[in-house]
Amino acid sequence: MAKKIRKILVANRGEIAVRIIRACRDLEITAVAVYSDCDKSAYHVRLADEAYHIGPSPSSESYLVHDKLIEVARKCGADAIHPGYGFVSENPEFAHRCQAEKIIFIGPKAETISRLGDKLVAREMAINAGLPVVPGADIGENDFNIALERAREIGFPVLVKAAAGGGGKGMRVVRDEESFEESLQTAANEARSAFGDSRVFIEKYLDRPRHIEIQILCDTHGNFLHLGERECSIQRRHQKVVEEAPSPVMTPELRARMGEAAVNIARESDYVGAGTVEFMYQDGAFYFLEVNTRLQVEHPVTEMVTGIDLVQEQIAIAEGDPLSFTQDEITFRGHAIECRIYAEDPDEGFIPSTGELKHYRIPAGPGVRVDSGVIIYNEIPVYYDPMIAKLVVWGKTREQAIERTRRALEEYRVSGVRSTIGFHRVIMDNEKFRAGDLSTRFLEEEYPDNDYHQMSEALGEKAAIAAAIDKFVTERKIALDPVGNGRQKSNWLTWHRRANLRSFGGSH
Amino acid sequence: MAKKIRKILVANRGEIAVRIIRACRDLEITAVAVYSDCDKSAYHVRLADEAYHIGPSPSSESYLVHDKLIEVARKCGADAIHPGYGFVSENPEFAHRCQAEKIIFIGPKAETISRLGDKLVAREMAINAGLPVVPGADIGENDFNIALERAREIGFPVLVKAAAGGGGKGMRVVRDEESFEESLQTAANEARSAFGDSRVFIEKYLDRPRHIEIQILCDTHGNFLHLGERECSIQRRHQKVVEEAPSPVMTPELRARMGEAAVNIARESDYVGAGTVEFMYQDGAFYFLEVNTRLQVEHPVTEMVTGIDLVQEQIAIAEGDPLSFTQDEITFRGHAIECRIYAEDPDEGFIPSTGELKHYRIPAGPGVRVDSGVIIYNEIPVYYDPMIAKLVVWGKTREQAIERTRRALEEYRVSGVRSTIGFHRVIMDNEKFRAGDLSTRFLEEEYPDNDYHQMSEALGEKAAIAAAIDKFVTERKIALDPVGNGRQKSNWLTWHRRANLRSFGGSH
Amino acid sequence: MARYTVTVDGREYDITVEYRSEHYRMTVNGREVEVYREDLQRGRSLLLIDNTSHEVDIRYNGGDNERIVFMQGTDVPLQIEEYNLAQLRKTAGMAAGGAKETMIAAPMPGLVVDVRVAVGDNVKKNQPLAVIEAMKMENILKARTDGTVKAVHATKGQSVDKGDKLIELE
Amino acid sequence: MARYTVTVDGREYDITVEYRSEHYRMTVNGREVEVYREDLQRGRSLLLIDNTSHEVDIRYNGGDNERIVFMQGTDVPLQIEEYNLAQLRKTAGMAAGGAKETMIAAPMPGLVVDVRVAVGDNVKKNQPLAVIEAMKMENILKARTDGTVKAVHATKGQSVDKGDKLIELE
Repeated sequence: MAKKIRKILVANRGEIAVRIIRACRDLEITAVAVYSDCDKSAYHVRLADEAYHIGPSPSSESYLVHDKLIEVARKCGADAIHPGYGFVSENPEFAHRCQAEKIIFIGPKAETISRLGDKLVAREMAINAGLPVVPGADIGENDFNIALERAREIGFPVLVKAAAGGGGKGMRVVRDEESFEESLQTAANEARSAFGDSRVFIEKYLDRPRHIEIQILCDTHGNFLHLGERECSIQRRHQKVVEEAPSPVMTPELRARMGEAAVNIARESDYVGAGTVEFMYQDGAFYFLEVNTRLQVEHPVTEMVTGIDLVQEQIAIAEGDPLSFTQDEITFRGHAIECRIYAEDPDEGFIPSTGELKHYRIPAGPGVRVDSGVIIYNEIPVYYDPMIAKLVVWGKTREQAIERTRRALEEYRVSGVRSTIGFHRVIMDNEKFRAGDLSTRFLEEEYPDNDYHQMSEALGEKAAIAAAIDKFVTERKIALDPVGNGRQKSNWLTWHRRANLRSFGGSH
Repeated sequence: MAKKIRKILVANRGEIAVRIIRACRDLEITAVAVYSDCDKSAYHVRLADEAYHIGPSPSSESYLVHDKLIEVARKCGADAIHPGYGFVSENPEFAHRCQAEKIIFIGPKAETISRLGDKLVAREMAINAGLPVVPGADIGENDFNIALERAREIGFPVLVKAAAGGGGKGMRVVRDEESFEESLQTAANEARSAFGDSRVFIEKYLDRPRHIEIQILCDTHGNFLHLGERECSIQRRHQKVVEEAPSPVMTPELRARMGEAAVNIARESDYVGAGTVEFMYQDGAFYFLEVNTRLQVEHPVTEMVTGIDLVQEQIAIAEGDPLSFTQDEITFRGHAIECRIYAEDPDEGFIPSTGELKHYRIPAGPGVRVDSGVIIYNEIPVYYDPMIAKLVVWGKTREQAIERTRRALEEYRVSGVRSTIGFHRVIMDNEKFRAGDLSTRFLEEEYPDNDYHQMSEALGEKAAIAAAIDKFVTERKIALDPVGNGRQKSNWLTWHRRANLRSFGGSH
Repeated sequence: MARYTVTVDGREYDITVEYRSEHYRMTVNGREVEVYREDLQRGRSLLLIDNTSHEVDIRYNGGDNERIVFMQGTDVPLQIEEYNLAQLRKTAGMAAGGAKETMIAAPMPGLVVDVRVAVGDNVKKNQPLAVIEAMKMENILKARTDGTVKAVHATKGQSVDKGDKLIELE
Repeated sequence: MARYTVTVDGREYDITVEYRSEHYRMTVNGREVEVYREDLQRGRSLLLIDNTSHEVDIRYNGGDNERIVFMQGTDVPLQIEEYNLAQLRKTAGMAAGGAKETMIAAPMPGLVVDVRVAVGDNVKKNQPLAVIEAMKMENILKARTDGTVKAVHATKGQSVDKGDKLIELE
């Protein structure tokens, strides 16, 4: 069944499209980009070998349209489609469609995607495979009394979650019996309007859990491996912000246990390809959360500590190759940290910031990897997720990785739009973060007022000086002959003339 | 004797100054840059915490002037000076001067630099320490008959080398007795004019040697370690062009033997700090060549396979710390390749190319590290070595490292000056290189006519198309109203108007 | 010589600037500072402030007096005024840049999913006023100063373009 | 419609270009090719040539007809001429761009350390003519075409600036 893939359509945009195109290049596979109206000069289009227009800017009219993706794949003769993350990556209909069209879908089987995509089904599978789950229950449709009974058994506070959920939608913490009914109803309504599926279930609420996930790789020959964990506890509104590997709480023994659990559900779900099994971790115990049936945003931290290229492995698995290494051959070296750099304004509640990148310079040097979806003069469009790049940094130790991340953040230059670079600097300086004392409530506990603007007085003073000189220079340039100020003007002109001839530092 | 360094003056420019500043940042040490006239807006100045002007552009009036460097160090309160490579890095007088001024010189003792800098003395030390050397002899001053006798013992061809030499100056291959006297005389003359020292010696000439070097790290507590080898056989006019680690011929057993040899001469020379012991290797045997008493240009390939930050280690050693790992704890993972990217024109005999970098975009992504000395809009000045960056790429295997290097070279954008990017692409595609079949004569054997311009016909055709469209567009723009061609003009204007409104790919 | 009042993070700096042969001589709250400046492309500059090196990017941020200074990986928002005007303003008892902050406009195209205030409400600085959904994210618009709601132009469910006026404070 | 003769690496391409609604319709040695072009900043452009994607940077290289096209990490030097002029030139038996290659100028400031030809010498393409030392490197200037040395302006030991005429061929 092994079939060499020669051409891959990358059904995505931004940094993940760039990432996949790079893997294709490394394997001498032709990479085909698709682009919407506003992405015509995007970086992924420039890097690809071929590029096809697939419609207007809104993703519902371009990157999400199955027919268009399939049409381009047929037209250009692609053997395979790599969906990246988001868009069509976890859509079982699309995976089915590819199968019907005899195009390799680089990901798990449609059936696996479908089953693991339903949180209630996934929870059942996890229980069958012997994974620990948070105490909780499927509470059926509208049966409030049974639900209340279950909630009492579990003990308040409980978490109400949508079966079809994701990204925090349809999720509610219920602290006491009084608010239970109303919360249940609201969550079900939210779930119906967001996912068209009102089923909800309840779980014991953990107050300070860590989010720890296990990367898995499974081939078509019955090999199920895990590549260790990533800690992704630093989240804002259920979106990961900083990820790292290994987790500061990890021990070889715990890793073996969590890895085994991840491999067990992979086996149970007949998993093929790269995937992530997410867990909550608190007080020494871990609980199954969900399986993401695709490449994760944060996959590079695993690549850096294991030395394994996950996208290349996905492609090899899709070609039908057996994995080229065993569980014992996977080793971990050093520490890697990823910062998701967004075009958002941390001073204004992380509102997305759109516009042209008037200046853009990525950091570099020892330990630094930048997976950027943009280059200088690109526009950040309004239509998609505003992530502009992932800064991924490796160090021999966690401390070195943090220091190098700080350095790289300081080197980063983004102007034209606001970015979360300064926000990440604040996190890198946070004492609890540096001590590895993390939980998913880290940000709300440490920054209850959402105030990430912890500027040093020294920096403030220098910024004041910079602004004063800028105003001085600008106004002198505009007022070329200010009334009654001839001397100053001539000095200024002299300066300009001499600046071309003499040294910057002068003769001091 | 341990003394925490708080501020380091970086007595260099370009990529190595940037490299050292990054290490300072990672250690929370204040980094001080120095700059000549033409470097006032150079990248190393922008990245440093402080920056001081030290004179006119020629290095003899700035970066090489001991008094100026010391003056800045005193003025800014630097505890230490890092010399990088080149400039004052291997100057024993400067190391002495620092000692006298109670400023830490980050490098070996002046005495060590001095002795190892003399090739004849170094050769003696190597023999004393039991290292294999190429059969050869010190032939004294002008004693031609003794020299000829020695040359006959060794057997022609022989290599005549300057005792004070470097970079191929005062070096001559002598193939037979007839040309021996003249060659000896010429070499001595060249050596006198280049180094003010006419002493030469002769060595057996190896016809297809590899250049393999061992990285050493030695602390002030008597620990002498090696960090494995780098293969630097791909050279042009005795300048390294591509370096890699590990060497394709290396075995753990050979590495242990070469490493032991390197550590032995380090011990013999009372070595402190980072250094490199260079060897020639041919037919299973290796021969001592010389010791470079400084950080090497190609140090990042060792950093990538060992995970050890050599500049941070240099600083820790200078602070008096013992090395934090043992020989057994040094492990090697994967393969790293470095390409030295120069502003040179490979089509014109590698003539340096100066001017403004009108566009500059570094590659990124998995495995890619760029140590660049420049950023967009910088000038490549005429005064210094025209290296603009080092592209260093890691892969799990040598093959993956080569493929990723190719990909990174294709992503690199340099315009405004010519560069050696295309030249490196040719090397990455070379079958002998890919097979690891290397020697220092690789380039002259593979490209005897210096013709690195191996363009595919497909690329040539696409370049022709690009040039034709460019000429078409440019001429239509200039001739806004070409006589008798009103229709074409109006079409063109329509296009411009519509381009703002409609999609790039149109409705196809 | 020019004299400015700069307000950063609630701290006020009294700064004078004078141009002397190839460099700027400044005082910052009375302390002398020497600055060399090198113009870089596209509005950026390189400053040596008492020999410390800074690459700086300055852009306008709303009103005439508002700037964002990007340096050391950090966006620093600040207000800068002519010293004399700042003195007048202070005599009048106003906060720096206060007059500019009363109009809340849509920072991006999107859908108004919630309006949390009504005309006449008293609001505190940072109080949520409205929520806009864009890029699949809900974005909360907050009051930049204390004040009273003078007008509400936004309604729940409405599509807005970047720059549309949503809420006016006074 | 425009028609050009482009010479790359000794190969000749006969290219026609025509602008049609939003794209370029071309023929390359008779074969039809469809190209979309997107202008990028500072003289660069993005081309989709039959849907293959190329970021391209084009600059002048000496004479009017000389270009260097940078694409796929490679500098491609080429000559481009109007088709009619190229035909005339070929009738006259001249090589593409030949007339531009006879003056050897210093490509950089430096020191002339060797002059290897004299007036009247016949030289072959790529034959070394002179050596300039700059940036501590010796750089060999070679003949770009076969020819005869018409004049030698450089002398050994002389300092030269960029662009100084050194040797003329004919």
